[in-house]
Amino acid sequence: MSDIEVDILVPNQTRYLSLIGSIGEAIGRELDRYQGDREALAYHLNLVLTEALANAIRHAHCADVHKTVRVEIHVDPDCLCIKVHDQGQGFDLKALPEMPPDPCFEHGRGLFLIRCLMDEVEYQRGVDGNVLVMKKRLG
Amino acid sequence: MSDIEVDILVPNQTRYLSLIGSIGEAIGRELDRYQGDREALAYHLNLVLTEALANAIRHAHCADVHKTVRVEIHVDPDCLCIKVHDQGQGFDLKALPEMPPDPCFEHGRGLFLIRCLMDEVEYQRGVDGNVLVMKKRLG
Amino acid sequence: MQVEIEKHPEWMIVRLGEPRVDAHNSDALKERFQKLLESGEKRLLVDLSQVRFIDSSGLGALLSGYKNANLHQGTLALAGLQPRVKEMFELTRLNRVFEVYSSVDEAIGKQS
Amino acid sequence: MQVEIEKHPEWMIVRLGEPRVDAHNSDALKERFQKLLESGEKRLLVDLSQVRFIDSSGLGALLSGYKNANLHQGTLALAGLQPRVKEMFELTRLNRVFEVYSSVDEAIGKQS
Ligand SMILES: Nc1ncnc2c1ncn2[C@@H]1O[C@H](COP(=O)(O)OP(=O)(O)O)[C@@H](O)[C@H]1O
Ligand SMILES: Nc1ncnc2c1ncn2[C@@H]1O[C@H](COP(=O)(O)OP(=O)(O)O)[C@@H](O)[C@H]1O
Repeated sequence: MSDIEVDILVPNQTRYLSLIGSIGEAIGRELDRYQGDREALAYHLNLVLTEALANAIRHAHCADVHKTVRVEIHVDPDCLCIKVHDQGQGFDLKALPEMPPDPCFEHGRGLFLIRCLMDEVEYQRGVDGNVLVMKKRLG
Repeated sequence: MSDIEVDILVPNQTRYLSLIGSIGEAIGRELDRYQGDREALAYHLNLVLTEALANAIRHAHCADVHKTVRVEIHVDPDCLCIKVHDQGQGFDLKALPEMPPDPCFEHGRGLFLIRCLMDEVEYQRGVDGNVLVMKKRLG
Repeated sequence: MQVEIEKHPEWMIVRLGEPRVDAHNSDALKERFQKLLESGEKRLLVDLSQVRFIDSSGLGALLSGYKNANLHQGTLALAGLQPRVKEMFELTRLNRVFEVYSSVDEAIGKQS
Repeated sequence: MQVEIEKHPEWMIVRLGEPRVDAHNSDALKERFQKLLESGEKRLLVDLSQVRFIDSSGLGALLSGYKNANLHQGTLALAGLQPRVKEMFELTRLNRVFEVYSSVDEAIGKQS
């Protein structure tokens, strides 16, 4: 069990992005165990939650408003871990380029930003659903 | 199932009051279904979470830092419900006076404030633990 | 509890430097008042202008300082309450107990 | 997406009135740019000073406006980026694409 566990279920609608992002921001801002810039951490958690949730809502759940997205935020003494679950067809994270997309593309910067701002990012596919796991070291 | 469900586990330590309070505040501020003053709602949710959690930590769990407190925040279209669980000896909420305590007492204003700011407050005692249930109508 | 102390002819100004006073830091605040009163200060003016959140134990710490000041033939007054903090005093009717100034400047009689 | 439009000799200023641009409102912003360009505006200056949060789809909407402006022989420039918003442009290297002014006043050549 982690030190702090926050488990969230939210309808599959982009109007809730700001709610979940703000919860992440509140956690970042209050995380007194983090030695770095807590305001920056707060913003970055807001961003990665927003990006990952938007992907689950649109790419995995095809914007079906009757579906639900589950988000977990676990905090241990030296690591913060965010999991965003989806029940979609999945995708291959390793196949995505590590570089920022060419300026002529309007899309494709979500996972790039997540990788920039988090220390470890993994996408696990499973029969019961998939999960994007994003970790940030706090120590 | 509620529309939005946030389920939190946190160590039994007062240093986490601000974290949980801020999560409640973030939810209040982003709750676009609430017709009233959202900044006020945000502050009030921060307050009732802080009061209820502090009671669980100190009165029910006797400040034992190895225990854990569970908090649930559920949002339905017309109601926000907060549950704060404890594994203590319990107490009789109905026996507490409805009036603000006399100014000569330093304690005893937590549940008074919770009752002022929420629409329904109940304390349910059980064999597996107790729960303070606080509801706020959103409609 | 971060606190700044400033001596004025009429008041000892106690400036709370934290945005939040709750059950986590209210005991420290209470002790701080006690120490100041024991060291002979009689007129404490608590500047709450940086406090954006206060819970019932924060109110309790201020009340404890107030009662303690009275025991020492002194007083403890408040200044600079933000609107939501003020609401907490009003709901609990503690606004009737404390002498409350809109700002430190008002309390020490400066034009603002 | 709340937007205020203000005509200046050199620019059509598009002031975004929401603190957050994300996948929930970025499509509306994109359409707004499209309408302005279709109605004959050529030089859009987007004032981001009130935006404290932007995600990748917000960046995408601005990029869409920029490309569209180019197609119309016009341009789309940015002004008033808050530090964290600026960081998002830097990480994605989009700061090299847009003409960026520190403020609207700077862009329209006023002394500030
Ligand atoms: N949860 C997901 N389920 C299915 N596909 C996804 C998911 N997340 C991302 N993808 C795929 O990865 C691509 C890149 O995602 P991202 O970098 O966030 O950019 P964007 O969402 O703007 O396309 C998406 O276009 C989509 O094809
Ligand atoms: N979760 C709880 N478990 C046991 N007793 C409680 C709990 N919550 C409140 N109480 C009892 O109710 C009393 C009043 O609580 P409250 O109004 O919050 O004031 P205070 O905590 O300042 O005493 C407490 O002193 C305590 O005896």
